[in-house]
Amino acid sequence: MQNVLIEQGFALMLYGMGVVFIFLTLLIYATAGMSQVVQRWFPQAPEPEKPVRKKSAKTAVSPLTIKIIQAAIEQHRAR
Amino acid sequence: MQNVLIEQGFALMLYGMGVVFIFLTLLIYATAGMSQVVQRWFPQAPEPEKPVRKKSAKTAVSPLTIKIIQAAIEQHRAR
Amino acid sequence: MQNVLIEQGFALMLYGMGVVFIFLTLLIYATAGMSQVVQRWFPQAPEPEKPVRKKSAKTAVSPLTIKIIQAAIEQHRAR
Amino acid sequence: MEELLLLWNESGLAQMTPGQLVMMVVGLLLLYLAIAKKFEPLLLVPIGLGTVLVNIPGAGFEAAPVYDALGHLESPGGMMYYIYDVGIASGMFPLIIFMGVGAMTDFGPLLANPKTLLLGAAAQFGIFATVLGAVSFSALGIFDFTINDAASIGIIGGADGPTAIFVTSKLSPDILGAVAVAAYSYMALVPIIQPPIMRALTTPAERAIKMEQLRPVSRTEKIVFPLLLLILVALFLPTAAPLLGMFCFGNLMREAGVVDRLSDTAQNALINIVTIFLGLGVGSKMSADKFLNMETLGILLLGAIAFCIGTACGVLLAKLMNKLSSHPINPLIGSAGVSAVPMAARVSNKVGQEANPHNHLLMHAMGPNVAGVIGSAIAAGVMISMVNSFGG
Amino acid sequence: MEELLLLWNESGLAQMTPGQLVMMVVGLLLLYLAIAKKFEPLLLVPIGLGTVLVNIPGAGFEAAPVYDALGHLESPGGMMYYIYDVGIASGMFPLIIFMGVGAMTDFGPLLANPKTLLLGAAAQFGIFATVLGAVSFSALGIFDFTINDAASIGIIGGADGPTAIFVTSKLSPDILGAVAVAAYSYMALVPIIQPPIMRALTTPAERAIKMEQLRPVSRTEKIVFPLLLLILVALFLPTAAPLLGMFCFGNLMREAGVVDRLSDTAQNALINIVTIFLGLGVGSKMSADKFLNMETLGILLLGAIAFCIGTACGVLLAKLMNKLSSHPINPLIGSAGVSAVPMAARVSNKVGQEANPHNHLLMHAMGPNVAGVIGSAIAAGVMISMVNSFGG
Amino acid sequence: MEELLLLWNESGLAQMTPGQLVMMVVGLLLLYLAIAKKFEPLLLVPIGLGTVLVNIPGAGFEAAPVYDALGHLESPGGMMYYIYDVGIASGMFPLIIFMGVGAMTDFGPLLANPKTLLLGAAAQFGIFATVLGAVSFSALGIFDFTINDAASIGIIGGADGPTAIFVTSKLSPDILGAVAVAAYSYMALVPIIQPPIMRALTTPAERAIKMEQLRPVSRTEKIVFPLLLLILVALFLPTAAPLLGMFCFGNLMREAGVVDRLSDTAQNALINIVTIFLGLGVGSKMSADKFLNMETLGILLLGAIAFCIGTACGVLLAKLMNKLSSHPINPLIGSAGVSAVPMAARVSNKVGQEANPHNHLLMHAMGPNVAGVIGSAIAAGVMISMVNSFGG
Ligand code: NA
Ligand code: NA
Ligand code: NA
Repeated sequence: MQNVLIEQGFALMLYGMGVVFIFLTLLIYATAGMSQVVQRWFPQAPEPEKPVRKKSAKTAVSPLTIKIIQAAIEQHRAR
Repeated sequence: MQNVLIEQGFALMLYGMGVVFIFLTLLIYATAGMSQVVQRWFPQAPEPEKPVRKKSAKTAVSPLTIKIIQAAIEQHRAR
Repeated sequence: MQNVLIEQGFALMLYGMGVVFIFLTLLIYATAGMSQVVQRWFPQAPEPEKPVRKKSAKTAVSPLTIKIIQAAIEQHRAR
Repeated sequence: MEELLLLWNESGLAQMTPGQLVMMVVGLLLLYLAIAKKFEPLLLVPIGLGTVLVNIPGAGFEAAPVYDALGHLESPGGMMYYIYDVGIASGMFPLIIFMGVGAMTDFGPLLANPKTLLLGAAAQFGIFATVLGAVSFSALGIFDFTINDAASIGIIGGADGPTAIFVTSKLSPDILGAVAVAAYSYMALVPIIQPPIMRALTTPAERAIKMEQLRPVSRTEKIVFPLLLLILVALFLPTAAPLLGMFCFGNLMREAGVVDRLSDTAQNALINIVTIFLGLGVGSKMSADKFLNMETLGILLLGAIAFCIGTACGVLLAKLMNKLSSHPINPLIGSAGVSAVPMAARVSNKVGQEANPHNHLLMHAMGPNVAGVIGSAIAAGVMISMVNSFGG
Repeated sequence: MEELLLLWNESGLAQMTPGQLVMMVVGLLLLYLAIAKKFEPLLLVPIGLGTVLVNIPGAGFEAAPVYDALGHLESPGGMMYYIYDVGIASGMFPLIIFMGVGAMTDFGPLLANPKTLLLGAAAQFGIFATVLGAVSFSALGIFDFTINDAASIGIIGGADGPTAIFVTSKLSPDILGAVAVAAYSYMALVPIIQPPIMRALTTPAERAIKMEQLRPVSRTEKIVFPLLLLILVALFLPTAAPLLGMFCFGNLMREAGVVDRLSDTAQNALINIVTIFLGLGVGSKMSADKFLNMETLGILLLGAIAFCIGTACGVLLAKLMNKLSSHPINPLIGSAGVSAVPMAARVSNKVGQEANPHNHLLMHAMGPNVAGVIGSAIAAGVMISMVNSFGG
Repeated sequence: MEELLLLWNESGLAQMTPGQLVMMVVGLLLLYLAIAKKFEPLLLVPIGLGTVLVNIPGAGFEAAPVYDALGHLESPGGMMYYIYDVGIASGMFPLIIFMGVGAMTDFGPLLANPKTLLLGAAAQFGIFATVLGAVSFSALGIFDFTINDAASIGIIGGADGPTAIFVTSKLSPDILGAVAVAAYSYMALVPIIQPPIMRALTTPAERAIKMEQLRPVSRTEKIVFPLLLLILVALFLPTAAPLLGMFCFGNLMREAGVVDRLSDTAQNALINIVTIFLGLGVGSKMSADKFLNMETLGILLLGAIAFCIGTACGVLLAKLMNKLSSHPINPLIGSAGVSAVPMAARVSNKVGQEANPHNHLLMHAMGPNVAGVIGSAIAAGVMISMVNSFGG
């Protein structure tokens, strides 16, 4: 019984770590290749509007809010 | 079999379109009547505060935000 | 039958009100004691940042919004 | 041709029973009260619309799903069936709402003046007096209420929607519609029901009493209180644990200060979602056979009585406490003990200002107000366990 | 050693069938259309990803839970199984989305010019003509569509996602994937499908017609309308009550003005949550055996026809109304009757401005546009009840 | 009189077992750690409170619903029962949380330097070493762990809450409470556990290594990456598809740029709602009989070991890579491979700045950090499928 358990533990470790390493190595090459392909065939400026999008993704600040603020500034500057 | 199918298709089209037209025609008269009744017996200015409500419904800008902004403007004007 | 019903009603009232009063009286003393203990052994300024937290809890105004506002003010003052 | 017949037979006109027609009018009336008169609209709009939907003949909103012998779904159930089954029969919806209410509750005023908990207890007398009233009606053969019905009717006096729905869905689901409607309607009517009683039981001098400024309460106290309450419940009244456990959980998330994003969701997105479906689910019990009977009149009548008695007891105990206590206590804050947060507290403040324009009772009334929520949750726990023991 | 074998046998490469491979490519294609071409991304992103997931061999996303004799859970079901079972088979997800759509819909333009409801009716002809087309294909032995399939295919012409999903999940769930994909794809293609038809059926003079300014609509009218619609549905077409009931509920919450927090949640957090899972659930029907067959081609073909016929009928009726009516009616607003809110209305506006740069048809087209939603929901109700009666 | 007896018998004092008392204290301790010490409060507050609730004697939070012979509901189940049954036994809650985590994850740093994926692999050695440790303890008769338990304990080393809960709920639900508590506690303790190990295994010179500025990553790469990952999972490791599929789905919604409203909901309202219930559901496994035994001590002990080994392996591989690679690699970023996002990356940055105040490793450490999430999800997939094969 115990031996079975130990064996199973070893099997898990051996094949588990094996799979993790093989898979992630594969992923490294796939990712590197993908990046190359994208950069060569689908070049694109590292998105500029992204920061804004990120923000709006992280928090509840709608474009409207910003419009309101600017409006507020305008109207005040007007005075 | 096929004939049954075709028949059923015709039935669907005939009664389906019929019902759709009858119902929506009914709805036209009901709506028109309703509007008349409301305008005569329950007159009301086309809601003014609605735009604000709409905005607040569409986006996450709470009255508080606006207060804060105004406050910000005030405080700054104070300087 | 009816008598049973009445009896049960009385029982509910008697024990119900009893439990409510006993429990809440207990809670009064427990709370008072707790407050004493906290005030003596874990003194603390009645939280200052709470109002802000409350607001942010009640409404969708993220710190970011406020930052943006301040930024807006700054930038404008700069002009 | 038979298609035309089919369509006619399936039309509402052909199938509508008088009862359904009346119930639709009831639903529209609830919507009118909610929208035009602002009667607790958050609940009464969904309940009213649910009432209309569930009484549409042949729409099958209440239909249970049908499975074949092998357990495969033959025809799915109606929307209302699923909502009621998943959210109300299980008790989940009222509990989630109670969590959200906890996350919206500030125990500060109560902690600053814990004595006001007693007022929250006194006001619950309305619950039990009404139970007695209900069984008496039965004994007199006027209405036919079981002890379960009586308990559910009494809880209307708790002036706390989720508590009333929770208790009724456990003890007598058939009258859930009437009980919920009564509870929310009377909560909306608090500004009309309470003031006369408050004035009748107090002297102008009493109403003008100024109370001492409440002491500031530290954040630690606010964090410890919900845990303290939860522990006492665990030790002495486990049957109240579901309601008060979730209530304390919500309040702890609010005060902890480290899980604000959970607290925000609990008091916004989550409670709103559940409120929509809770209302529809309650509406699903507003069918003609369940609602259109003398019992409903009895429920509405007894519910009103419960509110009045609760209000009176709160005020009277406050008068007494004012006599006995060294610190002045304005009896008007007693009426807030019925809960109906925050309306009842506002009423205390308003009536107080009639007597003394410079008197601000709102914060003082918030103590008994939230105490009333705890009080009725405890009453709910006692009643559920005792009534179940009667049953057995 | 056998572990290596096990891992290999469990790997996708070893188990993948050609069909699954193709379906994964289909899923990626949908994602490409959604992200790069902005084809209704809110639905096609979840559907596309769901398609990829459900076709991963051995991942068991569709597996049903296994219970032992005593009813204890032996192995839980897959995610897709639960999503489909809870949300789509029950019909809940489309109904909740419809509630959210109602909360986002402004009936103002329709109320200002109710006649435009007729355009919403005419455009539904695409639905029924397509049903007839589908059964004809069957009769001719080209495809093998039952009357249930035919109805589900026709509803694609309704240009309304949740309605199409609701009908198909009730009448012929096996083609849900194809129908939903067709419906959303063609809704995204409205700016390409409609203009040629619109130009072909109208003269430059007609396209340049200016319409009169719409009258302002009072808040009361906006509140009463959803109730009026709901009552008419209850009286004449109960089978359309689930869809239109929820739609009216959402719209009432929007206009009531007293439950804005519920309305906000219905049109944001709630509809977003349900959209995510609805998309995944639809994707769960995109398995090779269900999607990779001639029928799917037929569905895509017929769906396109439905859109075209609907557009044409809308424009033609608008032409006729313009002839008969005292007030000028620009025929271009007729095409908006297919719904596909708000894209179709924008198309009307755009084509109109080509003919007359100073002509703003958007608001005028919103009337038929929302009328189209009502129209297809009614068509859905009729078809569900009639088809079920055929079945019996 | 018997009522008094009844109330007493139902009181917690009368029924409370010593075990329940201890567990309540454990629950309060977790709340203290979460609130006062900020130990992963988002999860530990709900877990702690759930622990208190589920150990209230007679409150019936865990009770299963009772149905009569006809399948009608006789008494509904307790809240915890429903939460666990619906959300955790089905695996839905961890998957939804993983989707939200995906929507919050920025793969930019990883894409800029994919080699760091290896560090995410190395750190998973802690998982498997711990599995071996657990079975050894069993073999030595010190603890009694099955291979299922061992796998669940090992996954603690993944330093990823939802992954640990997902695996444990599938392989050995009885120890879910202990495993989840260990996982979240140690994630909170990362700033205390890791630095000594990191310093012990690196020279000051190594810790001071400056890394090259990461290249900017285009939006297209960020959109394609989750799909690439998903395809590789589909091809080679379907058993990891549920976790990684939802993770990629969330990340795709984030990066697509066309479904921001879905992405926002996934990382706010939805994940918050699920977090509340996931925590309560985990708490439901914190009953005395399941938690108060030697095994729990073993789990806590082994979990700590797993973290340490994972940290060490990450650092050591980073040292090796630094030796072999042409570009300098600061070994401190290796420890971030255990995931525990973003705490572990912050720790790398902090320890790095001790050695060189001008050294900013945060972005460089984010690569291994998110790689660790992928790594442990893969490890989870392998373990679930292998352990199930053992079982059969
Ligand atoms: Na109360
Ligand atoms: Na339509
Ligand atoms: Na990890």
